[in-house]
Amino acid sequence: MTDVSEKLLIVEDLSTTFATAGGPLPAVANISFDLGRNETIGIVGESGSGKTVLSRTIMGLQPRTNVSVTGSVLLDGNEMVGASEDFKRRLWGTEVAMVFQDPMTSLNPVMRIGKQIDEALRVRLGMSKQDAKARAIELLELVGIPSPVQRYKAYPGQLSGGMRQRVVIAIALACSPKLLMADEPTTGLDVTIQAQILNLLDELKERLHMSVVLVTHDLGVVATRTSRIVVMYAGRIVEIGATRDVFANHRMPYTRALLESSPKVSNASHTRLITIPGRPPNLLKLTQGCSFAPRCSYATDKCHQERPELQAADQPGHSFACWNPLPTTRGDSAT
Amino acid sequence: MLRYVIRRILMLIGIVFIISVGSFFLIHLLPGNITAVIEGPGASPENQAKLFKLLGLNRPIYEQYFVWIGNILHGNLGTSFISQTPVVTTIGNALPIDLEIMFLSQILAFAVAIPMAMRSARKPDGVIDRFFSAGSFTMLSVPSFIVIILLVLFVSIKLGIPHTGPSSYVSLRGDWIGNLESMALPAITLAVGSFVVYFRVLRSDLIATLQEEFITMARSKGLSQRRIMWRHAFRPSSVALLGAAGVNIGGLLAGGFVVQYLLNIPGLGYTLIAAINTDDYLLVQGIVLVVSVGVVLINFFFDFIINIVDPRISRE
Amino acid sequence: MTDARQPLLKVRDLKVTFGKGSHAVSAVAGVSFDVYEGETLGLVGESGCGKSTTGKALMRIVEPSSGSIELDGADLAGLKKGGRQLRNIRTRMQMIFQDPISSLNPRRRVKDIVAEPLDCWKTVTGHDRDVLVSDLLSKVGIDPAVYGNRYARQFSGGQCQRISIARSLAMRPKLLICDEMVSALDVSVQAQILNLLEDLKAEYGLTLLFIAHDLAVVKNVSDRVAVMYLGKICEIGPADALYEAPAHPYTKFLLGAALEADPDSPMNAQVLEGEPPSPMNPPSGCRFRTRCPNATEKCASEEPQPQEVAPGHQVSCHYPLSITRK
Amino acid sequence: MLELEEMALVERPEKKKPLGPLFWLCVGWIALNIFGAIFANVLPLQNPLYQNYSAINVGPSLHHIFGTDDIGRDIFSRIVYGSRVSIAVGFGSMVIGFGIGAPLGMLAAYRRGRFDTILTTFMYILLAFPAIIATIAVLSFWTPRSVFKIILVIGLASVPLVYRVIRTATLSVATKDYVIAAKVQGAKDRRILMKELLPNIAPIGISFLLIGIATVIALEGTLAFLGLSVTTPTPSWGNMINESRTVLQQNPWLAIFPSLALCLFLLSLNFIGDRLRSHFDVTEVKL
Repeated sequence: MTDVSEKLLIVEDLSTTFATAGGPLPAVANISFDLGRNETIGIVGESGSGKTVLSRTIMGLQPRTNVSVTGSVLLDGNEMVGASEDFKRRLWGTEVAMVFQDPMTSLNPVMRIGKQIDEALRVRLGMSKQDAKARAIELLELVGIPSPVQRYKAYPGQLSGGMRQRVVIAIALACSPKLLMADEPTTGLDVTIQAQILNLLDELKERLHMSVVLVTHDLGVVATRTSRIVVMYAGRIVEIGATRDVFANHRMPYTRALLESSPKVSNASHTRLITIPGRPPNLLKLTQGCSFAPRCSYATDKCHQERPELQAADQPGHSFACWNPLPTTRGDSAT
Repeated sequence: MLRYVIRRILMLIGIVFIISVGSFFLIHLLPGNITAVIEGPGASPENQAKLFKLLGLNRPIYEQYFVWIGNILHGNLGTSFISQTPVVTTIGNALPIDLEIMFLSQILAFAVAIPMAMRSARKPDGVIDRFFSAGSFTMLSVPSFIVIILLVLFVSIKLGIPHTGPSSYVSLRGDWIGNLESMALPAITLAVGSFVVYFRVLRSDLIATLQEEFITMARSKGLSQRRIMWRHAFRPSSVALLGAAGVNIGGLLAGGFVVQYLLNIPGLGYTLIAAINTDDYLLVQGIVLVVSVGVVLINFFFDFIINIVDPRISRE
Repeated sequence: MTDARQPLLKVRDLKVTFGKGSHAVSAVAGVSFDVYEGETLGLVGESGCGKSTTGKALMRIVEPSSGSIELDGADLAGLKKGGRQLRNIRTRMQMIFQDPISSLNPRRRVKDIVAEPLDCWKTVTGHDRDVLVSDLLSKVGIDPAVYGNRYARQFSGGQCQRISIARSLAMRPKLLICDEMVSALDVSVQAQILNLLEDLKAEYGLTLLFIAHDLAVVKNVSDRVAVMYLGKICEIGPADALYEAPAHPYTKFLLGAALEADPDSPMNAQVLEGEPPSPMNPPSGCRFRTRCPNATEKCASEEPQPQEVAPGHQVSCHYPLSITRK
Repeated sequence: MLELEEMALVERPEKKKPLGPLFWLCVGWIALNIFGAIFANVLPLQNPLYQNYSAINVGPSLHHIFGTDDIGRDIFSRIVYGSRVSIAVGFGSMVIGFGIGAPLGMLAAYRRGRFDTILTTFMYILLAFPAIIATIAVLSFWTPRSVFKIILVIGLASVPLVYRVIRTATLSVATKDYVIAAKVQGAKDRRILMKELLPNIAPIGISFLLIGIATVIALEGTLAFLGLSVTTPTPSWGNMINESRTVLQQNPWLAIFPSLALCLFLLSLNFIGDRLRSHFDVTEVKL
């Protein structure tokens, strides 16, 4: 029990497969990682990489039908995989909560925001109506909403995107969860608002002593705000390690491609971007080999035939899945 | 919100005006000598002259309209030349029966449709959903006049339950159990037609709503399925349901007429058909006017409810 | 040096107002700029700043309420809506939209989509048309033999955007307006499309107006950049100079908030507080003053006019930041 | 769900549900009915008006496969002839409704502006007017009733409804970027209407058309039942059911067979409409 409590979250060999008309779709395959207390981990991938499905599977929020989950998710000692909805419901909100991608759709449009915060407090914590309201206003203040008493009565439609995302965060924090899953929390927001929200999440994490899983497609979001990152491609982890190691000493060609193909403010104008050809694979038609092989310039026959497992890199905690990894000592081309 | 209500009320006044014009001209659509047509063959010349004066047929048509509408605003819809009773009295006797049927049928329809739609939406395309959907689909294709015939055939003829057959209407004033019995078949018939519409509309909206992110959000708060369904999914899904109810109640009238006609229940529908068959045009005109305005008011009422249920609508 | 060239597009005091009376929203509140032949002008700003509306007003997709738009000396703003002259001018300027999927009719074949302008104008018909369409499709990296007969709904976002580009090039336009054309795409696909755009720009001699919210993307493709805030341009200048030494406080905050994919980049030391005011009721004087740390009474009473702080670098601010180059 | 789609996405798959054998069975049934209605004169049917007093209220037999009614007329042959009225009214009034409502709806949604505002306000006022009451009222005054008059009245009454459905459908298409893109290419309005809008509205239109036909046929039945449709002795399904109710106890066949014919026809139409809608992946249009 003691060694379990050191880590807040332990994910072991987690796979999520959807049954679709086109056959089984392995959205998430053989994922293992863990997360310490008060730590922030980033999960990075493009659309279709399985990062959103992964975050929902960890919470046990996957759809109820046509899906099979194997492996193990230990959340503060509680096994989430295969647990009943009732069991998971007791953990949702108090152990783990989620901030969703699109604040336009994640709030109930016909319910006053105050009520949406109250609800969790009253149902889960058994607070009285007055206490819940007072606490809800406190929470609104905590997430930086101006004049919270008036906003308590507002409908989501009366708030801007940034404000709504703050409300979503307030709801997630209502029952003081130990783990916050943030699924692309700033994707739909403007840069200046994005900076506000990310700073807010950082601050709250320290203040409330939470752990955070930050899921995003944007390497910029995770670069300075996580201690470790997981890079996903086609439902699998292709590289994992301390953020600095992954950025500076990445070994997997996909990680490099991701870094180099994103334009940078510091680039001179008309800098030619380095691209990877093609698109992410169809998960219904995966081959035996490495999923990235068809787009990889280093791919050999072996890559096409045999899937690489994660192997340790030089730095502790840093591993990658590649048969032909990039050399360790390279120039400072990463930044 | 206030702006919205004012706009709707202005529109309502416009619609009622158009309805009144429409009903007014119904009389003037009649071919030939209007007074003769209205009073039927063999009407006495003095009666014809009386009607001529009443309708003010010697004056310009717009003046005739204003005289007519003025009378109506004073509660005078004219006096039937067939039964010699004021039209208002006849309508006043018949209307409560319609309201009772409507009320019973809607309670019944909602009481069945809402839980069924929720059950269906929980697992779309599951066994229960397929069964419910197929059933509602079949019922959609059975017009109310067939439903009532089948019900009469089985309930009153085969089972012999009292007060359910034709011409066995019991007034509410006398014996309320008998009244309820005589209202059962009409209410069930109209409920069947309404239920199909409500079930289908609510089911498809609930399915869509349950896929929304805010439902996942509600789940992630640790709320129970029941609570999510009633507190989070039902209200945003009920806008189309209420809209359908508003429209449907208007549409039900035709079905209501059929049922009353078949069972000889002296509601507005029965009275209207009887009036048509006896060429009692003033009564027809009065009923058309009253029912049309009633339908418009019902629609207005439901629109108003929709605005309370979904604050997004009036904000747009 | 840019001044020596001819402006291809000259926009003066463009205004777009939606709604009437007390509900009027001035989405674009007087915007002036030039786009020179062969260059790329980036138009950047946050949502609601009016950058997309500006692009659409140039195409007359939304109607400008006042101002002039001159393309190659011909005024567009005055042309009759829906008239032949306006339709004609659209062969010389084209637009690519944000949502790649919704910009293609799902029930038409790719070949017909690309050929749409040709079929409208009957400039190239019959066999020549098919050859030209195949050529355009190959140019944007879509194999016409394999994909030409497929329906648009079968393609992914990146492919749809390629098809959109092919369609926009069919009439060989001079000016291409790109409205957030890569913001819906994944990074790896985005890079492909941006490179493709640069290649085609060179090959077809295009002039681009590149509208986007992503500062890094804009920097990578633009020669000059204009920054918009609440319906007005607050700063315009050469891309490298403007990014290196922003003269307008808003630009500085915007750049400060942009995230770099680099663990060593400084955390946003100074974050812009609050949110933009509503365009229904914009602040008096300088529109940025309500959020600006340097604002004084002058900013409230007097609207700053564009002033030149360096060659080709204009800023609308009473107190421009000093632009001492690093 | 979107995420799932993206994962399986190299070519976005054609995710159409197959139409299935039941769909084709319904199409066949409708076709058979229409065939019967058109060729009733030529087919070897008994005279639907011939009163055979030696066979009154007989049940189904070899000679009269559906039996006879209370004055000895052959029920089967009356049902086949009766379908003429139902089908003519159903299709005819929808031709009028769509002929007027659909172009107006498309144009209003595409043009917007004052044209749209005025037309839509007008149509919404008409919609608020209870069409059924109006239909009953007009038909009760406008004698003698004929199929043509019924088609005209119901057709006109359906215009606002068709207008609303088509306008809503067009509106959702007309604001799509590809329509703006076509404008930007220099396409003329007519070209945009025909090439960009029509193909995307047609699926909604067709399924609504079928469901509309079914509704109108049921309405005609109701009118006939109230004695407001074509005058007897011309058979129509509604007339026959109306006539049957006086002899419900002696001869239930007289009620059952026309009811069955009507319900099966309606069921088939509704089913085809519904399947087409899901086939074209059109979200449910509120009718």
